Amino acid sequence: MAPDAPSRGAEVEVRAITKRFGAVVAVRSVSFVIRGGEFFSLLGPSGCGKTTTLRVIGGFEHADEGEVAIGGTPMGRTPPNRRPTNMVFQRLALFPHYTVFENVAFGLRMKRLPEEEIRQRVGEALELVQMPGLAGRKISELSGGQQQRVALARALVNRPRVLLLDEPLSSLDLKLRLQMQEELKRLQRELGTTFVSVTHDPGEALAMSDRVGVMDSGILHQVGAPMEIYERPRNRFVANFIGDANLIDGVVQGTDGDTVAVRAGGVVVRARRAGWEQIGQTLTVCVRPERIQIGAAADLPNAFRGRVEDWAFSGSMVKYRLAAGPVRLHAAVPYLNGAPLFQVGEEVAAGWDPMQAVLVPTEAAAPGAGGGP
Amino acid sequence: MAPDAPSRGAEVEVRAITKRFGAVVAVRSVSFVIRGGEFFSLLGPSGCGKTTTLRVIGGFEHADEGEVAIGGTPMGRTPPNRRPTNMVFQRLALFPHYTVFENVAFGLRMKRLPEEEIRQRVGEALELVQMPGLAGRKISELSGGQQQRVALARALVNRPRVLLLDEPLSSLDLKLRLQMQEELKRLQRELGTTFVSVTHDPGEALAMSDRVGVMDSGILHQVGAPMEIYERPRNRFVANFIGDANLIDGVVQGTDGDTVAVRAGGVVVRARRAGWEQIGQTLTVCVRPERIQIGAAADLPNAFRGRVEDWAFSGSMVKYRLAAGPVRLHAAVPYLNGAPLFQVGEEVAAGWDPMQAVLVPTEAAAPGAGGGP
Amino acid sequence: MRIQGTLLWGLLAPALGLMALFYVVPLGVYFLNSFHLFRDGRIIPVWTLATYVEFFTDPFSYRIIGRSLQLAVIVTSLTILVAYPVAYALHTRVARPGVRAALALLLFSPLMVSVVVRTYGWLILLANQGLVNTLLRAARVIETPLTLLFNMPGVVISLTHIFLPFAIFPMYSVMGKLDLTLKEAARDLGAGWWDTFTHITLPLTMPGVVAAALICFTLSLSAFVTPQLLGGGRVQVLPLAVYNSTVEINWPAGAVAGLVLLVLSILAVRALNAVIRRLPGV
Amino acid sequence: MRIQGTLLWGLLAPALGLMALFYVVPLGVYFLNSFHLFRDGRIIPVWTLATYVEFFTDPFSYRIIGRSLQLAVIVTSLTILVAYPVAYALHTRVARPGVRAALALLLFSPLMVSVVVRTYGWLILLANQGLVNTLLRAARVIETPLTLLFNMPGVVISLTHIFLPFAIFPMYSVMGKLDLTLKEAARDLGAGWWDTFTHITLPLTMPGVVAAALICFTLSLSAFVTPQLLGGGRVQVLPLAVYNSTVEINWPAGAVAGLVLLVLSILAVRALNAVIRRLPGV
Repeated sequence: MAPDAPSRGAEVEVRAITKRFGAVVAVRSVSFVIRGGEFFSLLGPSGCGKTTTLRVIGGFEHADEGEVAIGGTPMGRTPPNRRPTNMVFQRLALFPHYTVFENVAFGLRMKRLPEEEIRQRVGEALELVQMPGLAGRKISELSGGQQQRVALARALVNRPRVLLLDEPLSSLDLKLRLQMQEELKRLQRELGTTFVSVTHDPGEALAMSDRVGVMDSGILHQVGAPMEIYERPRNRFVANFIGDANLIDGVVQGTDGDTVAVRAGGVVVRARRAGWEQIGQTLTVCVRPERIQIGAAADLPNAFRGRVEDWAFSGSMVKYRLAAGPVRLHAAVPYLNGAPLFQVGEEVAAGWDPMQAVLVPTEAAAPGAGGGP
Repeated sequence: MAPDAPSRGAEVEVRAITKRFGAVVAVRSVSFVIRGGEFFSLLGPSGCGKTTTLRVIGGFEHADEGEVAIGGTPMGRTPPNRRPTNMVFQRLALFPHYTVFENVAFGLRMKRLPEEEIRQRVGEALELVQMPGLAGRKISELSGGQQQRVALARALVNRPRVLLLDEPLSSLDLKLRLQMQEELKRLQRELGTTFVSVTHDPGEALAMSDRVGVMDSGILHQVGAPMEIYERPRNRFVANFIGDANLIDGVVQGTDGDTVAVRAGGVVVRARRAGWEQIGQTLTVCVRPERIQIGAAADLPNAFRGRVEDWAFSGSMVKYRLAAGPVRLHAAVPYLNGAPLFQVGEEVAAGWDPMQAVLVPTEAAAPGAGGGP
Repeated sequence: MRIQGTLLWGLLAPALGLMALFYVVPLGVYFLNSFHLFRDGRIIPVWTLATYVEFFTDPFSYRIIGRSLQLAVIVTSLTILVAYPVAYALHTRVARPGVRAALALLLFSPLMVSVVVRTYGWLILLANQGLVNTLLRAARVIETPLTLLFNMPGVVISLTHIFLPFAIFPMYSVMGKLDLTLKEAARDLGAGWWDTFTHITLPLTMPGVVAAALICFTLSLSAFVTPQLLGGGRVQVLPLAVYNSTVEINWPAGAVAGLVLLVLSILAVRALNAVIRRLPGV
Repeated sequence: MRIQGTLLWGLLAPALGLMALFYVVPLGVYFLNSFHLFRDGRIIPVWTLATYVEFFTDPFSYRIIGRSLQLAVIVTSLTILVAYPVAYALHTRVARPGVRAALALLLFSPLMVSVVVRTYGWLILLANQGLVNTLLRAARVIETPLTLLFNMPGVVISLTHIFLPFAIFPMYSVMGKLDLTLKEAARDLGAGWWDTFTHITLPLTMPGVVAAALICFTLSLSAFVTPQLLGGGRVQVLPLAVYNSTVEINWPAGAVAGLVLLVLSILAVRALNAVIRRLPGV
């Protein structure tokens, strides 16, 4: 992540686009702005409209309503071959009948550049993705990670204003995916190109992006920096989709300085004030499992007792499922060698710092649905 | 996880099985014992031989050498339809031309049970997987999670001694997978059936299993309880595959009580003594990223200074990449709202409690390769 | 990526033109003859249904139709019965690559040999003095030679042989799409080989069987060369009636028989398509 | 799940038996005639290469072979040229479901109509007094009627029409396997429609083109009914030579011609198979 990424102003403007496929509305009046030199991710479950949005930006689909401008120029119905964008496709779409070299050279050949220049730029692009010396290979002779790099080089060699990435890492296995995430970030920072990525993996979006847009059912719910959407999700969907979340429905009892007390089935829990809450209002307290302390939490303002229903070891964490009356909580406690474990059935104290819990509206939809800056 | 799972002795004994496909050795002399009523997982990357091992247990493949005994009876070349096992297949393999009811009833019909009993047992099985009322549906009308449940019910309705699960959750998306993990554990505990699962997802294996066997390249590297293999990996492969690991190669300088000092490229790091290490020996120190403390670590016995090269936000953690001379470290620091962040380029102190670091042999292969209980 | 509609229809034009000019129009014109009259060795261009009435009042017509349908049904059934195990064997891949290649060559080679050459081969084999009868008599299995030529059995056997590849193709292709783990799942649930076959493999490969039946039935119905050469005039089927009438310049009668043949084919296609649509998993 | 080898070969037996008894044996026996002699209207069962010598020293034989190959090459090229755009159009799915179904019906309907019926349709269309000449003369495009019947053009056109579905099938099937995102990728990299077609679509669908060529070439080479009925004896090709010789009881000459036909087919299949194997991505 590059917090000091150069901001060159609006590079891609998506203005209220709507796209239907027959009776299905894939994208509903989505607007957002991607800044120049930014790594932007569209995040959401499959079928949420994120890929359609990316394809509208690339010119592979045309929006039924609204429009897309790149670098200030409205794109209209400009076909993909005349847009200043290049795409890395989900299944890579490498040309199986060409060598690595010819794959990467394809875009330059289409521009009828001199052979000399093509040779040089392809060489540079392959070096950039750390694949020199494999130019003569067939695509089928490459590993998954190498194919991924060729797909990147084939797009980047054209020096697009905006690079579009459609689930670029989804075909790789875990270890390789983590490694390629780091590399994509490095490339983006080195080149300063605007990257627009689409992914269904919250971890990937959080780790790579300068800003993330969270989509579901064709609606853009929230756009923000990774920490912002994790810390202050705008609604239940965002809270639940980005990481694990305890969502406790309750009624506002009163406020006390920076915190608010919410009664949820016999238990009173506290959270950070949002500003829009009112006494008597039904709303939802969202608290992340790793912010819940158990065992020694009796001195926290909203401590209560619960019973361990189940636990699971995940490596760095032990995840407990607790029942406190009608409220069920997931807690993730760092696990250190020799750390005490609570057993199933054991009674424990649980609680959290109220400033680590936030309020979200109880209804599933966002208050100002459609989102976007 | 049920630490008090009833141990009924050796339910499945895998005795030195080897399986070749043409010139490829898929499984190399693998031995282990699965106890009755246990949730056992075989974990490894794709192509490691875990699925072949499971298929040998189920009778779908025959071992070239060695044998499998179930409940003390050697299986020999007994075909799958005469083994006391049932399988949940990776792609579920539900019969598309049958209803949910007929899918679940298939095994009972093959036993020529009376219609009355079939009806009753199918009903019970569907209730067990929380799918009552959908018996008349077509398979194609079900969601992925529902299909998963039908596949489970179809296997469990036959009351197998051993249930085999071949990557049972790999087709589900993240949220549903986590939910089904909990449910599989619940089912296993309720029924007391021996479950043998195969997975490439370390998180899934750690969370669900009583014991895990880690495989690679046809070799069983280590068998143990989740915490045991995470805490005390027997070799580099296990350390690296189960979660993230910092592996620092160095030479043993000396020991001091419970700890050992290892010199690695100008830096001296400390780890818990293993017993087999010798002064002057080249070996590898393994320390988990979440056990590394940064910032305020100056008072730890093996603190040193490093530079932040990169960081990524993952939700509950911030992951830093540090460079300390030639040594590169990954550190995962819990992230709380408002917690201080270190920026790229910043100099920080880093270190760990030596008891949280373990020694593994430097060579890639395990010292006593072949593993076993 | 979709190319413009205009360009696309431009691409289609030659084929559509060819079809229209050389298929729809001539067939239409030919079938118009069915409304004319044939008297005293020449065609009288009046508009009448008389030829239809003649055809449908002549009991011989029904014998020809019956014979055609009988031939088609027998050949189709026989072809499927022989082809299904072959497709199944190829599918289960028991044969080693070499064996499989040899099998495939053997099975599909009939397509490479002209039907004329093949038909004369059978003449030799099946004749009264032919190989089969000679062998059977030498082995003292029979006294008088069996009549295998110029009758139904000969035509049925040779058509079955010709259509074998056409039947194996669709069944093999459907079997290739069959998820093999379904068979493993059935075995796992206690089904033996026969139960697995009847409950899983056969129902799920029925679309291929019906497609093969459709192809064989239609081809059998309109087969001409084999009934003509091997039937020796004794296997009267509709295509032969069309040929004979037209050769005698009785185009009206030929056209009526041709139309009846076309209608039968269409009905068969529709019936089998309806079956396909009702199959599970389609 | 693999079933036992014994059972499997049991399943294969009927087909293998049928192939052996009704294909390999009769063909072998028929071809044995090529080593016999035909003199004074009867076959003399001596063992000699005389019939081969006669065939290969007669210039007329080479004219027949040349004519056969010429017909096969022309028909194959024409069929592919017409069929490729059709397969492409069906593949890109521009047509709405209704339009596509109508197109498919139109294209594949020739298979449903007996070759005899179809051939007589053409007779009407292409005759000197036929529809085409009548229309052209009415429109004053020509004065004297064009000879379209009983010559090469008529045979070529009708064979092209018959083989159209056989050529569309394999090309359409290969196109269906073509990853459409490859075309999107080419567009994304700056290729227009034509560049995408020549650099991506055409090379990647060549296996289908070669398969179609193989089928059309082999079928053209051994086509019998159409050259017989529409060629009017003026389009002398090998299958007709086989037929004519055999009808004149000159089985030795027929067998030699048949063997030459078989060898040509095999050579064509091998050549095109070699091409397929060298194609990219196969």
